Amino acid sequence: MSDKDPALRANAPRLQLHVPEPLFRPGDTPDFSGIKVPAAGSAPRPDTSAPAVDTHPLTTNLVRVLDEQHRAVGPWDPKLDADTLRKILKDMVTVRVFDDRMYRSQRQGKTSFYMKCTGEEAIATATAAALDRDDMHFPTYRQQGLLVARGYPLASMMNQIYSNKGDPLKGRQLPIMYSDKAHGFFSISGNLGTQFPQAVGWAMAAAIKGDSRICMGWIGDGATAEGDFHSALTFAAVYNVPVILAVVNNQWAISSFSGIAGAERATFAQRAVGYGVAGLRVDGNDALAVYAAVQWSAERARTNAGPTLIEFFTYRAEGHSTSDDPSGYRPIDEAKAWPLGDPIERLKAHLLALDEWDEKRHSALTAEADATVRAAQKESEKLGILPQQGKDNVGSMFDDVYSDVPWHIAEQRDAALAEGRD
Amino acid sequence: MSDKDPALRANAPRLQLHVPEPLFRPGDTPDFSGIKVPAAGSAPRPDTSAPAVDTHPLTTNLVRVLDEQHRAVGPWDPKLDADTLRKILKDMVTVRVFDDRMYRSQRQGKTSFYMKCTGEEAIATATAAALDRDDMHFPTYRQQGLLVARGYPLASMMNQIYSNKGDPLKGRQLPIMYSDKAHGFFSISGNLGTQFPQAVGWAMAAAIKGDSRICMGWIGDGATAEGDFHSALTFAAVYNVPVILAVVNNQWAISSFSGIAGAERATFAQRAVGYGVAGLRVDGNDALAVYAAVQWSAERARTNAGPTLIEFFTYRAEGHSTSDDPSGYRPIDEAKAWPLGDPIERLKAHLLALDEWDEKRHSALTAEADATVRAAQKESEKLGILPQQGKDNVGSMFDDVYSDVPWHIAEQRDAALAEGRD
Amino acid sequence: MPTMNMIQALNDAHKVAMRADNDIVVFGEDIGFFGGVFRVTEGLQKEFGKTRVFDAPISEGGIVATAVGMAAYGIKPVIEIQFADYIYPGYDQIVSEVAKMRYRTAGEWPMPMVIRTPYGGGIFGGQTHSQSPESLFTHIAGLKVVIPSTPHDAKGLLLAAIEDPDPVIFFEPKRIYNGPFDGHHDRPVTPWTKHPASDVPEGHYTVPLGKAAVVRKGHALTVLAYGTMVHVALAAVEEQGLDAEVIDLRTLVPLDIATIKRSVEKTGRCLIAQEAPRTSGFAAELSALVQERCFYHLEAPVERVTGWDTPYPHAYEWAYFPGPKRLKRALEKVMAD
Amino acid sequence: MPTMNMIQALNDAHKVAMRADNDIVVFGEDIGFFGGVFRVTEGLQKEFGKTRVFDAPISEGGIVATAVGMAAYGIKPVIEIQFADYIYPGYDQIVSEVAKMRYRTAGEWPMPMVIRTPYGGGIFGGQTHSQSPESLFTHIAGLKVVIPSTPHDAKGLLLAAIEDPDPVIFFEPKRIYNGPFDGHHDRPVTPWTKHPASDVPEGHYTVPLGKAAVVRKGHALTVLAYGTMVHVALAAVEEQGLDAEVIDLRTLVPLDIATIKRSVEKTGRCLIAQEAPRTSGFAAELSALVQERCFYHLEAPVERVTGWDTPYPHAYEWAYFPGPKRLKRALEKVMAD
Ligand SMILES: Cc1ncc(C[n+]2csc(CCOP(=O)(O)OP(=O)(O)O)c2C)c(N)n1
Ligand SMILES: Cc1ncc(C[n+]2csc(CCOP(=O)(O)OP(=O)(O)O)c2C)c(N)n1
Ligand SMILES: [Mg+2]
Ligand SMILES: [Mg+2]
Repeated sequence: MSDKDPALRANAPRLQLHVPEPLFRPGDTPDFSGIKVPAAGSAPRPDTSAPAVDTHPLTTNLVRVLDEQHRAVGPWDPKLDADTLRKILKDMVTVRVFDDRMYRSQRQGKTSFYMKCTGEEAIATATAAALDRDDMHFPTYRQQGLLVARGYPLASMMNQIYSNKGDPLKGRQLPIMYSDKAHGFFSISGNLGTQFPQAVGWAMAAAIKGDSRICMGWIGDGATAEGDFHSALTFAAVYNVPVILAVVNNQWAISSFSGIAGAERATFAQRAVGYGVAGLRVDGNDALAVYAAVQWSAERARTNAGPTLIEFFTYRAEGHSTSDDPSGYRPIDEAKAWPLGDPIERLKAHLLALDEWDEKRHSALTAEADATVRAAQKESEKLGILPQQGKDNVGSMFDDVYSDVPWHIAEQRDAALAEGRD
Repeated sequence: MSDKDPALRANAPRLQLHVPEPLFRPGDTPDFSGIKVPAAGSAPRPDTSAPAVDTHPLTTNLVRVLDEQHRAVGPWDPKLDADTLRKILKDMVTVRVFDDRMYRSQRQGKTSFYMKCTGEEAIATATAAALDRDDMHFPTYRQQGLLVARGYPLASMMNQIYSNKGDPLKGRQLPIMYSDKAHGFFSISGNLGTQFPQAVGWAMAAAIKGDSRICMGWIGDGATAEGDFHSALTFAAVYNVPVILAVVNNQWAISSFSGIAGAERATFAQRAVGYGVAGLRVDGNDALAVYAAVQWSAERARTNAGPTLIEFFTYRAEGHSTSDDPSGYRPIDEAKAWPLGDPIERLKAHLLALDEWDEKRHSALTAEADATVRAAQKESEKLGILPQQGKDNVGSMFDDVYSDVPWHIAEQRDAALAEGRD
Repeated sequence: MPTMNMIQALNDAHKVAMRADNDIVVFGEDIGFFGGVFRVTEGLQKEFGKTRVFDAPISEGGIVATAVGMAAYGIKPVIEIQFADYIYPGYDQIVSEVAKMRYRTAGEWPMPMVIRTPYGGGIFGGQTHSQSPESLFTHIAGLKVVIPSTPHDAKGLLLAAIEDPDPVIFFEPKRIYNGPFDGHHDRPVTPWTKHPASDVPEGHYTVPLGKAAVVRKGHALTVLAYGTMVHVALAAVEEQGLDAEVIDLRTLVPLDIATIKRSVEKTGRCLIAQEAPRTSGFAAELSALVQERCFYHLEAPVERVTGWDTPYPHAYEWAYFPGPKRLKRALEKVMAD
Repeated sequence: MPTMNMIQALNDAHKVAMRADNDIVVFGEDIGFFGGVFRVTEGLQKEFGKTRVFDAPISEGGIVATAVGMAAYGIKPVIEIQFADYIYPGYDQIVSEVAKMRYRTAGEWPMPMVIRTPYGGGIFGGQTHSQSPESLFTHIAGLKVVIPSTPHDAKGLLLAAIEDPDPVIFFEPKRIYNGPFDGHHDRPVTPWTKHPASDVPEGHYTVPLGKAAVVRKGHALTVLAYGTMVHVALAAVEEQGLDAEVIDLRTLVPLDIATIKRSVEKTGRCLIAQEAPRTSGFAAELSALVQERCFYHLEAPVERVTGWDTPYPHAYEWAYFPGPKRLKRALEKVMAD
């Protein structure tokens, strides 16, 4: 035997397992002054055809456009016109109102489940503004903003949430697991991470066919630990795929903070570096920064310059879902202490600073969003709420397992229908 | 709908799928002059407690100790005594002789399968010399050198290869899928990549128990694409695990070159960076560099300073296995053109340069290795070769599925034994 | 004896085991500080510390893989997969590694570990919080598969599983975590307190693996069930006024074939109830076994009552679940033939 | 008609399909320049170019996942998993995504694709090159499962699978790639050229999914088999001189129940042969179905002849494989009862 004699390390220290802990637990006073927030405008903007390696400094930095005086500054300023800014603002407000109404609906027993994206509204809505209408998304359950921004009917979303007669998914999916081909919104999966490499596959197909549409895949910070994350990055790098891969780092995965996904050691944007993929770390509560980063990545993809991984740094301001109570694992006021602020307030302040907005218009916008959402809700609830479902059209639950109904499923359908008549 | 109008990109280029191709195919004349080989001694050696980020420059560089004049140079020189060098040389020669004999055995129909590690011998043997005897390995099928270096009986290896009466694995495993607890060599899996996060788990357990033994996981360049690679790096980073994770980049995965695993875009060592894990890229054909890198990583692990990912850059000089004929996908003479040379020749030249070796001793060493291997083979073949197996002890194939034999397996055993008597 | 629901009983089993054996470690998604989304691991981190009870990254493959490494080291992992629907990313490690390790190392590296996971529908969880994938594990030699149906059995079986030298996949019927469920979803929920098997002994005891329980004696037919379906079956035979013998399998692998055989030979009729989809579900194996071993005693075909060969549809949960009506029809069929 | 072995027939099916449909892409490990470790994709990259036929990273999960994305885009992936033993890292994507996508999107995103993979033992491949995991896919609603047993069927079934609107798991019995195998491993290998089903029509034809083939007519008993076991079963009944009807299932899901029922009602006896481990194998489902549907015609218990509930042991390959002796005993049992 050649190896060294273990006796030689008699004085070696005991090995230790490090188990990451979040900064604060219930009862603590959250204090994020330790979080380094780079100044808006300070991050350089490489050429979209730059080698991936040139983006490395950006993976530990933070692309920010809106400064403390609510001005858009620096090389990443996408220089959007006021109409576009107002459209993003409106979408964000609508999403927030929608979330609140549907959360309430769940609490009222009208459905089984709901998930908000409070505090993260800028990410999906500004992304939608930055891409083309026919680009494709493989979203998670926190990108409802994509559907809202793309004009998918709010009532259709609600119909899905209620699993009612108008539900495009025929009552088959858990609430918020939307899917709509016409709006380039791929079916949300309950299985975390699965959509990420699927997005790469879609973009591979686009490249194989010489298309010009690109694709964007989405994942949460927690879900980056799944093997599917690795598949996505590996295939994207190998085939130089025209895809944008977005990690929404809202710092929580149910009760686990992002350190449990590795955030103590590296940013999620840094993962890109390891694969030779371009990486950007972006203030996710800054709609302009979101827009700019997506625009940059889209141009890169469309010119065959390669994939980009964007980490949107944000904070999950509310519970994971209606099944979750975050006061069990973090201070209740942590969201308020979060230094990157509220995306709606920040964009509003920017428009105000530009003199393209005023409080009256803002109130009107909120009122309008409220009215729109209520109208949609009324329309949707006419088609039913969850507790009334599951009795009609029982036979439909046997459709679409296959293109045709094979004999064994037909037999089961007959049995289910007979059972219904019992 | 907010997104931009697709019509605006009427002149966008067609997207393209990039499919990586190796530099040379059969018929081409291999010319590796394009491969940048950093000078020996040029890579800096950070402190073993340095933050992972400090190793980033090392992930695109190459740790090399043996220079063109066969001297050991630079900060990574482990300053080994001549006995240790000769031990490594002997192990390498033994492995190569062993491989040749067993390859022949397979060709003679004495067993079903064999895999050589020709050209990669330095990696396992120098690693064994650098670790402590009781450290643990989770190897792949190309680390036979660990067993040889640790003094596992060659005849036992052969018994496994022949699935004969002396086979410690009772004829259950494909040849070369060794396993031996006493030699800290975990059961080789036929399922690529699975062992990599298992190694992390072993080291987590060592940390949980306050042990001082560390663990090393092994994987091939091709297999890094498996999700298990990602699990290993993620868990290692999250819990700051005392583990060394080695990627043996021999540039081929059966017929696929390393570009199909992402090597065109980044080195495998660079992957480490993305997780906040220390990364080293090492000349795998330089036994001293291998030793030095493992020694560095071991010290890091043992002092709770964190995990390390080492990429050993080497070249698979022969076919993937006895089932493979590489002339179908790469030039036959590619191995000879490979610039990093042969690890045995390089260490021999170093010892010669040190005046600690001569041609006569080398011939004697080779002859001795040959005799040892032949003697082991004779001993092993007394216990049988594969074509004679599978008839005796049929009942044993029903053991060890569970700790006890449950009734249904006992019934099956009875049936199998009855069948044997038919 | 304290009265416990199934969650409390499982929690207690962890505590009893961990107090007795320092080498037991518990990890999984959200199971540490928070105590798990179903609260089964509540308080464990506080009592046993962060290096024995900790949150894991969202990587079922990584969770199982690191558990393999730990078992190889010699400590005993008891891991949680948050929902059985999410076990598939860990399936390769379970099938290729956990199940085969003892065998392929000729006994040198057994893999004692427990993989706990809540399974089954009835909580409006939709397709990805309702699955019953047990048959996919019963096909894999080397795994034991255990499913409790009461707090008493949950604690005793979990302790037995933790002490077992082989890897155990431990499926927890989430619909009955908080109370037995007779399948009448439109009636008020019964809490466990009303059920005798909520009397859970303090401290250590085990319910042996591989032993079924005859939970109702009878002569007219045999009903084989496990998990939630035990309670649904009991209610159904009661409502039908049948003199049925109901067997709670408790362990699917290794199966208690002797108890099954004895019963079917007596009754001559057999109904098997499973919540999982029909085709290639474990009920198929049971049906084949009963037919092979009791053929000449059978007075009617062995019947299966199962979930459908579709994903578990959110709004149609109760049309999917094999409830009282489906059982009633099947019972009538078995008795009529 | 050209004479082909199964590899050539499968290769030809790819070519016929890809010439007719530009949207078919083929990828997998080592399948590009090299043409696959079993050479099924030989020459495809040369003919169809690198963007339609290419090597994939060693990531079965990534291969299936990107195929899902491609099918969502609207092109048709035909992918290879190098050995069925390595399909598990892709199991989550297959079970959770491929199988359920049409359903969960209410038909908007069907997942037409073919996942080809060699399976089964008999080549001294050891535990990880010999597995028969088909039953793990038959339990998953939404998947079709196809297994050819001859060159003729291999081409026709693969073409049908590629044209099918649903995802198909296409298991290729690797032991009979180069010739039919009667189970007598100690006798010389027969090449396909001697077998009538090696006559493979040129160009396009399909063998429909969901249709079994009665490969031998008979009255004394019915033998159900697929893949390699079809040939072993045929040889065994021949050697026993039994008037057996042998049915090659060809498609496990959806199953051709009508053909099975018709035969068992005629013969009154049924033997099922599978190479996979016994417990919860597909033979269990077949046994349950036959028993449920033909109970009053059965003169003896339905028998299963299977692989053992152990991993596939390298040296004991022939003690594991359900060969002539095991079949003989089972046949005798079915006939004696
Ligand atoms: C494969 C899988 N494992 C576990 C879960 C349970 N689960 C649902 S959401 C969630 C947390 C996800 O966190 P993150 O990815 O950060 O996304 P976020 O909810 O913060 O948007 C978990 C563990 C799941 N749905 N799928
Ligand atoms: C999960 C899995 N997929 C595929 C294979 C088939 N296979 C065996 S070795 C091999 C190539 C591995 O290449 P690499 O990781 O570079 O290791 P090397 O053989 O070069 O040492 C492949 C694809 C396997 N064994 N396991
Ligand atoms: Mg999150
Ligand atoms: Mg390699």
